[in-house]
Parts: sequence; structure tokens; C-alpha cells
Amino acid sequence: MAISEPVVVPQSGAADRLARTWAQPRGFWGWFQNVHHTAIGVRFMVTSFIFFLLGGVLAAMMRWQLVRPEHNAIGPDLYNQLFTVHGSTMIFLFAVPMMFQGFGVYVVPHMCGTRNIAFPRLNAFSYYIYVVGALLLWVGLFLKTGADAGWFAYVPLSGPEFTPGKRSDFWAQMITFTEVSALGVAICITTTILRYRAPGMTLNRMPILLWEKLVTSIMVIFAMPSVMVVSSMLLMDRTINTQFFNPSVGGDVLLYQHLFWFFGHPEVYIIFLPATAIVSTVVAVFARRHIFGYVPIVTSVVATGFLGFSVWVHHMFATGLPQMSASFFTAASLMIVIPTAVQFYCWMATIWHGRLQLKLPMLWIFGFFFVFLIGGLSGVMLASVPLDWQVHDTFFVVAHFHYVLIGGALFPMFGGMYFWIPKITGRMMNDRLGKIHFWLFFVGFNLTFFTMHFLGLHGMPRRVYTYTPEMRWGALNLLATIGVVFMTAGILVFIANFFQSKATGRFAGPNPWGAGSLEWATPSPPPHYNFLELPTVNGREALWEAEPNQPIVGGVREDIPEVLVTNTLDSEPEYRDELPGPSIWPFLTAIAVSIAFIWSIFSPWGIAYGAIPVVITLIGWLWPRGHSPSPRVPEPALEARWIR
Amino acid sequence: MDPIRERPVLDVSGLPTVMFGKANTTWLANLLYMMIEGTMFALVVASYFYLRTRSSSWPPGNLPPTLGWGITSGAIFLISLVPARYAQRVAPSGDRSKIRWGLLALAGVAVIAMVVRGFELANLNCRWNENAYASTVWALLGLHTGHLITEFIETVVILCVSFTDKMEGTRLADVAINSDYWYFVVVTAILSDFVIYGTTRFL
Amino acid sequence: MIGFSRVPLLAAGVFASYPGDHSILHPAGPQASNIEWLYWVIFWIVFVVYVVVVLGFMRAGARTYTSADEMLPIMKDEAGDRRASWAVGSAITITVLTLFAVLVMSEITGKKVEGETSKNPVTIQVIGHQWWWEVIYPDPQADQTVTTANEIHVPVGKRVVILTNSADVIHSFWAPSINGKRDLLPGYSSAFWLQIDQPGVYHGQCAEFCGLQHAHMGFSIVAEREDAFSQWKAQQLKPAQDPTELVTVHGRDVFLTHACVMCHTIRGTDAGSRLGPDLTHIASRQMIAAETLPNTPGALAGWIVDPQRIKPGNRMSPNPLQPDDLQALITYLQTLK
Amino acid sequence: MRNRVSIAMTILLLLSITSCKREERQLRPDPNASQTLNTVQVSGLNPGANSISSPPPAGQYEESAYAVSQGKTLYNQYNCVGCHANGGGGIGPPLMDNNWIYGSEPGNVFATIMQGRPNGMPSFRNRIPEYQAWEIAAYVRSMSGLLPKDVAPSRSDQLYVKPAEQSMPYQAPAGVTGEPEEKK
Repeated sequence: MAISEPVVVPQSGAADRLARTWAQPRGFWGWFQNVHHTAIGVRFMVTSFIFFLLGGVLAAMMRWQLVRPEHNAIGPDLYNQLFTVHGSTMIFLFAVPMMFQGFGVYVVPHMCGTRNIAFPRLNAFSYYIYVVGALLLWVGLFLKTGADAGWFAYVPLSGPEFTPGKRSDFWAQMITFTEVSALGVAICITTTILRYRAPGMTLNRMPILLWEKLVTSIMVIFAMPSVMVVSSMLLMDRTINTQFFNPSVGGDVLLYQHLFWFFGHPEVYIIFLPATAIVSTVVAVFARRHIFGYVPIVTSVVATGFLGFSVWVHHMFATGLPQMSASFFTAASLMIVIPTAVQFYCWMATIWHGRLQLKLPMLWIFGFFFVFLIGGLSGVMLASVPLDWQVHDTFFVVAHFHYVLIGGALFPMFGGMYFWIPKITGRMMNDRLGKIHFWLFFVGFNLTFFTMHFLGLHGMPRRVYTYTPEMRWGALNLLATIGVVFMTAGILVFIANFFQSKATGRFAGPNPWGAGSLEWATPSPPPHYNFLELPTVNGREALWEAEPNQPIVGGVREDIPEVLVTNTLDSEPEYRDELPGPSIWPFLTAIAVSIAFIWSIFSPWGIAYGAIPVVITLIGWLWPRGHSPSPRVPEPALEARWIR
Repeated sequence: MDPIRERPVLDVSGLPTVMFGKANTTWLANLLYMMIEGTMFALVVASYFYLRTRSSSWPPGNLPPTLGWGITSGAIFLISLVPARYAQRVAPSGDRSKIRWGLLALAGVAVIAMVVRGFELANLNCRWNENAYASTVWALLGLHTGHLITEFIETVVILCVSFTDKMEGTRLADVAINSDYWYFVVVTAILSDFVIYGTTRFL
Repeated sequence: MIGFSRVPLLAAGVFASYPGDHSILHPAGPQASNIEWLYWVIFWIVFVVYVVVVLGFMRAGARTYTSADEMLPIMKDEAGDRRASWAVGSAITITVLTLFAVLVMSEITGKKVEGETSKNPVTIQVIGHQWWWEVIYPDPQADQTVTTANEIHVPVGKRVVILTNSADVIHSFWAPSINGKRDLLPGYSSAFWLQIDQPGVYHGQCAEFCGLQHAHMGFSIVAEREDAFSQWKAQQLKPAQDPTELVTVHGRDVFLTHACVMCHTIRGTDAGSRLGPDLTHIASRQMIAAETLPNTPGALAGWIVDPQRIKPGNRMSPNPLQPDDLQALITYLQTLK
Repeated sequence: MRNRVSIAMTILLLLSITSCKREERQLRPDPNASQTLNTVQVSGLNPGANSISSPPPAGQYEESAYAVSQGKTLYNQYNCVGCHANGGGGIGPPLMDNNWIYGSEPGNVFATIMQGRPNGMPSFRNRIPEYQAWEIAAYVRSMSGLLPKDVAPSRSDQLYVKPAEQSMPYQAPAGVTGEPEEKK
């Protein structure tokens, strides 16, 4: 495309036109029609955070039950539901929706420098379907139908014979809901990253966060189907008496484990990669320099994406596999350490050769360095088959994956929140409260989970609702429970801080941190059209490398919601695409789908009959309406602006 | 920012608003969708062969599915490629009557395919709840039938659209993409037929 | 290599000072001690790595920390980057080598642990039930087969092969000071080896979540001298001798005319059901209810009358017996040595 | 935000109205349901009218999927299969059909189990605590589709012999009152 000589760009009117074009409906029903990525992204974050709190409450209850030997505050039946729902909530309803959907949906279009996410209605649909899945699990818990076979629900325990009633069915359908949601978002994000990038943002100039979102989306696309297949098999075994997992007629219980972990391990990286992306972003900003080793980091992210699919069997070492395959998966599990190590060294180098400003987000990133490393290294221990035989399914493993998930995802998440909340709300968070939050949480977390290593080494299996005094596990369990108090306090401080900043926080301005990616080029909070002038990009950190008169994109219609589509490799402008506007149909479709799925728990015909409303709503969704395609000649108003 | 500013401008007002084929974002989304569904098929097929390794005889105690219906449905799917390709070819021209005929033919073949699929299911020589083999066979064929029905409905909807004046611009691209998806349905049909009918006999 | 654990170090200190017969770090046989050795080796490796990396980050931070609050300009430092790439490059090389070392050692240990086999081992079949362990000492002659529950006797210093099955869901057989765990999968039967060198009683527990009473699914391994073991086995082979006194006779009748007989076996009587543990020699066991209660008259009575209070959801039904019947039953069961 | 919460609340409310008896798991049966009368039986047979502890607590068992599945387990473990097979009948009459010699009410089935019936059905009084007999009775009724589908058990991990109870055509609301209809 030819770039014109500098021309006068009258702003008058453009802002109002865009505001009118991209306006989202207000009011109760308006809320269900909103399809803008900022709104949906925030909803994902808020909802998943609420479920994080709920899951935390369950964890606290469990710690209370284990506070001393033969404590019977909670019976086995409820306890099993507690840890199952806790695990499922934290993985399916919090970690993925927050780290992948939430941050991704909110920040990706901004970083690409476009006005909305691709397929905004699919995006909105994904949110509603996720909420229904989440409610399904939790309503179940309140109706004594809480899943109770562990978050990976191994057959035959979760199967038709050993879990009567509908508990496992609720769990299985919850899986379907949340994975449909993740897959929908994956499609939106992938398309946005590949086709909506601002002119000049070639693949080689993509911010690391976009690279990582891309890899994560692809991982979602290949991993999630696996868990959907296996949870459907479980559901069919339970409802229409198929025999997938019935050993006496050729079924196989290990098939379930293979299929589940083929999803389950990539899942860990689907949660962890977004975290590393936040780290890379924040480190560069607060070391006041470009990230060191852009290419190695991107390479390791991609490598992680591939290797993530080759390690699932290390969850099954104790099933007594042949030595050969065990060795292979040990090797793979150790190999996947390398890309993460590369990223660690690059971050270290970035700080080493930068100028470190230890502001709040960076503090959390340092917490991540110290805490996640422990989880990573105990992971090295678990990768070794003989050691795994010993510590598998003990509190050592519980400690390990909490260090990996809380250390590797929650610490960066809080870092990311302190980093982006000023963009989302337009106001800064309180620094002192933020530090208090950090220290309370840091201390409480280590108190609770470091002790669990010892419990595991001294033979405490996971998922026991009580233990005898002879085992001498009481003292350490008491310590672990005390830690919960600190963590809870920390979280409360964070919530207080959030509402305080929302009400009275200092105004942030477009770019409070002096960061380099495009989301900081718009006002905070961003208007619904995101950018008044669509940017072009000149380097990896768009704002740091922008020339004094960096060209802007002109000629994208402002009277209809239109975005610029560029090509995948070097983001050359290709065509202008009109995005669908606000609509109630995604919500209605989500409701129809939910009815079909939930009905299917109680009768196989639910799918058949339930399909009818689904089809109707889908037609309503997809039926073309609104504007005819734009004429080649833009209307005079625009004509006046782009004089050649 | 001040209201008046001098900035060089990258003028994209001349760009088209509809693209066919790879350039279209919906094409990409469709591809991703096929990747998801393809993975599902792959996993069910993988389970099929995994369970086969766990069983001494395969199929265990059942006759293999009746070959005739498998071949018939396979043939029908192959034939269906013709109207699919035709619709795709005529889509960019925007010639409504041609598009209608193409889609109509496609929908017709889909109906026949569904009827045949019914006989296929009736002649699998097993019920899904007998044993693991039967369950997987039904799962695989059921999964594909689901796609068949979805694709049929999609085609019909687009057909209806083609009778309105909205059949232009991106809708034309949708027609082409719909055919892409039909190719996917055909490929998976052939593969599942091979797994269900072929491998029990020849492997 | 136990020597490792003696190193006075905060973390290691906590492990080592932790008494107990139920710990990965107090091995009682070759398998467990091989794994313990591996544990300490990898522990020290990762400990060093952790210290180095953390110090690295601290050094990096301290080196370039600035308390300046304003937005500092973005800096470029090509020379620094060139040095950094060397540092990072070598760090990665070291990492790869370390990981390779870990891989090799873990492989060697794995081979060692799996290699501890023999031609004529003591063969024991362990069947997992919800929520107890059926233990069988198989023998070509049916009448030479010993069946007991939750208490596994093995001769000291001999190789033992455990053949595992599950009767219902997945369980996992784990005695930390003896060997790693092995899952009991329905539809699969697997064999794994163990050997115990010091006499003693070693605790074990189900490690794979198996339902309501997963927490109360323990077992114990009693390692004793060869002769003691064969004595024990001979005793276990005997059927229960007929009761002689009035009270014990009445006790047996209570057993045979109540719910007990529906689930339990006492060889030498009409009671032959295999749903619950074999009680032919119950009095010879240390614990009852899968290591949940000591085998005392009081505990036994409490268990018989209201097992659902002690292990809610377990398969045994409450038996509100008349006091004298209960008394007689207990007395009878106490005679089943 | 507030909207979402309100939606969540309404859904919760709607679902809470249907209180989930199905998922009740009474792990510790009440003592008087775990009676096994302490008279030593002379003969397995036991004439006379029903003498069920009244009122029959069948409801709490027939509404709980857990209790019914326990009944199914006991049905197999106590070897009811020996005579009645998996409901198809053998030495004893079939239980899957809708033909009840001694009445289809839970109370009747309970009595049949506890007291035995002429021509071979032994009495399980003393041997089986009452609550287990109720569970078995509930399961027996589920075999002929007398229990709601969502309570009736699903298939077991056994050889495939017949479709699971939950896929039996549902016949009648599981009542626990009314006269046993004598189909002789």
C-alpha cells in the first residue's frame, strides 16, 4: 500500500461517528447483547475470579477438616465433593477462563491495534456457555449432586456402577460447557492474531504475548477435544450404557486415563504459557528495555506447545507401564524443562542489563520467580519414574502442582492485574495495599504448601478426609491450615484495594507504565472503538519504536463496524471486513444449547429434542441482516479526509 | 490529542470488502473448526484401535458390519463432491439461480446420505451397549452423523438465504466455505467407513 | 547413601528428624533405599539449581535496581546483550547436561528397583476391595492356600512378588518404606517385587482415591524371621477349631445365625462367604477394619455394633446385638487365633 | 455484573425447588432399620400375613439412587442371582416382568425377602438387616421399571446380560402405599 505524504487529519466528528457506530446497548437486555471484546473479556475475568474465591472457600473447608487427626467437621461424602469441586473449579472455571479467555479476549485486539475481536458473537456465546457450565457444577454442589470422584474422575469410580445418581454426569457436562467455551475463544483469538494485526506488525514483530496466545489457542484446539470426547464417553457409559470403560466386555480403564491426560497435561501449559507471556511483558516494561532474547523466547513458547503433547503418560507411571515407554516419557518430561529454563535465563538477562523499577506488577513477577521455580524443580523430581512411584498421589504432588499453578499462574496473574487494571478501569491501584497483599499471600502460600512436601514424603496420600494420630501428620497439617488464614487475608486486601481504586484511585492516563505495546496507545478505559486512529507498527514494541510521525490507517469506514484485515505473514492490508453488531442471539443460543446438554443428563432424548431450539436460535443468529456491503467509493465525509 | 495533526496516512479505502478462499477470515475459522472436529475423529478412531489391542477377537462375538451399506454410503459421499464443487465454483459469480441449483443438489444428496446412514446404523450387527467394540463403532458413526446433520441444516439455511436479496457479498463467500466444510464431511465419512468396514475385514 | 540425610540442613533436617515406619526416607528394603538414594541425589541437584537461580535474580535486581518512580527512557545496550547471550547460552548448556544426568540416574535406579527379582520368590496375591485388602498366599494345592486380610506377613530378606488385582475400582498398593506404589486396575493384573531387610511392622495405605473410605484403607506388612513366618503360615492354614465352652459355642451360633455369615468366612464352620475379610484367624491380627482399629475386644465390639460410625459408607452393616450375644460373639472371635 | 448475579440466583432458586432426594446418601442407617431379630430360625419358611415394621420406610430408599444401587450390589452379592438370575428368572420367578405373585408394593417385596415364600424362597430374617432388605426391594422394583429413571441404577461393570434398569420403560410413580394386587 502506498503511504501518502503527511496530510491534515481533521479529527472533528470522527470520534462521535465511531462512538455511534461501535456503541453497545445498555440496560438489562443490553447487557446480553454486548459483543465487544472489552466487555466480554472483563466478564470472563470477573466471573472466573468469583469462582476462584468460591473454590478457595472449599479449600479452606478442606484444610479445616484436616487441621488435626480424626477431626470430624466434615464427613467423607461431603469432603469428596469438596476436593472434586475445588479442583474442577480452579482448573476449568478459574485458571483457563482467567488466564486464557479473560486476559486474551481483553488484551489481544488492543495489542493487534484493531477495533474488536474476530467473530464477536461467537466470543460472547463462549462467555455465556462458560457461565452455564460453571453454574451447573456449583448448583450441583448445593443440591448434594456435587461431583465426588476427583477432578479427573477416574473410571470405574466415576462410572455407572460406583457413582450412582447424577454427580458424575453434572461434572461431565460441565466439562463439555467449559471446553466449548475455550474452543470458541480459541477460534476468535487465533483469527484475530493471524488476520487483524495492524499494518507493519509482521509475525517477526508480534509482541511475545500475542505469540503465546497464538500457541495457547492452537494447544486448546488440539487438547480440548480430547477431554470432550472422554467426558462424553463417560456420560454415555452412565446414561445409555455404552461399554467404553467396562473391562468385562472389552472396555478399558486406562483408555480413560490416556484420553484425559492427553488433554490434562497440555492443559497445564494452556494455563502456564499465558502466565509466562505476562511475565515477559511486565519484565520488559519494568526493566525499561526490550525483552532480551525475543527469538529464543518465542521459540521456547512454540517448543513448549509441541512438547506439551508428548508428556501425558507421566501422570500414569504408577499404573505399571512397560519400562520402555516410561523412559520415553521421562525424557520428554525432562526435555520440556528446557524451554522454560530458556525463558527464565532470558528474563534474568533482561533485568541484568536493564534498569529495574520494582513497581507492584514487578514485585509479583519476582514472587513468581522464587515460587514457581520450586514447583518446576519438584516437577523434575516427579519426572523420574522411580521417584514418581513413591510420591505419586501423595501430598508431595499436591504441593508440587500448587507451586506450579499458584506460583506459575496466580502470581503472574496478580502481576498482570496490577499491570492492566489501570487500563481496564482507568485508575491506578493502591501501591501500599498491593504490597501488603503480596506479602500476606506469599507467606501464607509457602506456609500452606511447602509443608505438604514433607507430608507427602512421610506417606500422606492425597484425598484422605482424615488420618490417625499414629501417623504423626498433625503438626504439619496444622501449619498448612494456618497458612490459609494469611492467604485469605491477602485476597481480601486485594479486593478492598480494587474497589478503593475503582472509586477513588489516581487516574491512570493512557500509558501509566510507559509500556510499549499498542493497548497503551488508547485512553484508559478504552472507548468501544478502541482506536480513534488505527495504528501502524514499526517494531516489536510499537510505542517505543514509533517514528515521530508514524503513519496511521485511513479509509476504514466509520459509519459501520468495519475492521482492517491484513495477511498472516507480513500483515499487508488485504480487505475491510464488516463485523456483526450487538445481538441477543448468542445468549439465546447459549441457553438453548444448555437446555439440550442438561436435558441429556436425564434422558438421551434430551439431545434430540433439545437440538430443535438450538437450530432455531442458530438460524436467528446467522440470518443475514443489517447493512449491505460498503460501496467502493467511501462517502464524501471520508473523501474529504484522504486527499491524495 | 489536539484536533488538527499532520500524519502520513495508509489509505485502505480502496480495498475490497469481500474475499473468497484463503483470504477470508471465515475460511480460517472454518479451518480451525475442522481441526477441532478432526481431532475428535482422530481420538475416537485411536480409541477404537486401542480397544482392539485389548481384545482377543475383533469384532468380539459380533459379525462385522454389513459391507454393502458401507460401500453405498461411501459412494454417495463421493458423488456429493460434484454439487459441492459446483456450488463453490459458481459462488463468486453471484449468479443466484446457479447457486440455488448447486445448494439444492447438495442438500438433496445430504438427505439421501442420511437415509443410507440410517440403514448403515441398522446393519452394524451390534448394539452400542453390548461391548466396547460396539460402543466405539456407534460413537464413530454417531459423531459423523452429527456432522452430516449439521452440514445439511447449514446448507438448507444458506439455500433459504439464496432466495432472498441478501445473497451477496460475504454470503457468497459463505457458500464457498460451506462447500469446504462438506469436503471435510466427505473425507471423514470415507475414513470412518474404512475403519468400521475395512479394518475389521482387511487388517 | 543414607548418609545424605544426615547432612545438617534445614529442609533435610526436618525430614531426617521425622520418626516413623511410614516414610520414603526410612527405607527398609533394597527397592525403597535405591529410590531414597535417587531422591537425595536429585534433591541436592535441584537445591543447588534453586539457590543459584534465585541468587541470579537477586543479583540482577540489586545490580540494576533504581528507586526512581518516574518513567525512565527505554535503554539499549548491545555490548551487554552480547555478554548476556554468552551467559544464557552456557546456562542452557549446563541445564541440558544436568537434566541428562538426572535422566541417566533415574533410569539406572529404575532398572535396579525393577531388577530386584528372583527365581523362587514368596508369592502373594493382593486383591483390592472397597475398602480393605484381601491377601492370598496361593499354592498349587487348594488346601495349602492361605487367605487373610489387611496384614501381610513376609520373611525377612527374601524376595517377595506381589500379584495385584482389583475387585471393584482402582486402588493403589503403597508401603512407603518398602517400595513405590503400584495401581490395582480392574481388568489388569500386574506383578511387582519387594524385599524387607529389618524385621518389623510396616504400614501401608491405598494411594489412589477409591471412594468414601479411601482414608481408611490401610494395611500392614509384618516382616519376620523365616521360621516365625513359616510358623505363622502353618497356623493360618489350620481351620478354626470347634469351640468348647458354652459361651464360645453360643458365640459361634450367633455368628452363624446373624448377618455375619452373609459376608464372612470362618473355615471349619458353615460360614463361607467371600464378600468380607476371612475371619478364620482374626484373633491373630494386630488391627481390624483395614488398620483402623486395634484388635481389642472393646474395639471389636464397637466395630460390630456400629461400623458405620467408624467408617461411614463401608460395606459392613450395623449389628445391634443383645449384650450377651455380643459378649459371646466377641469371646468366640477372640479364640480364633 | 449485578444482572449476572441475579440470573445465577434465579437459576439456583429454580433448581433448589426440586430438592435432591435422589442424591441423599444415608451412610449410617438408623438403628431400628438395621434390626435383625434375634430369634434363631428353625425353618427358612415362615407362614402368615405380612408383619412388616410399620410404617414401611420404603420411600427413603426408593428415592435415593445410592440406596437402590446398594440394593443392586447386595442383590448380586447375596446371590439372589442364583435363583432369579439377573431378573430373567430361573429356579425362582422372573423379576423383570410386571407379574407379581405376592404384590408389587415395596412392603410386599420386603416381606417376601424377610419371611420367604412357599416353594423355595428362603427367609432372610436375621440374616439381612431391614434397611438392606428395603434396598434390595427397591432394586427389585427398579428392574421392572417401577422406579423413576434418574434413581434406577445404570449398568454395572459386568458381562452384558440385559439393558440397565434405568433404561426400563418407566411404569408407575413409585408409590409405597395401597393394597398389593394379587396376581395369582
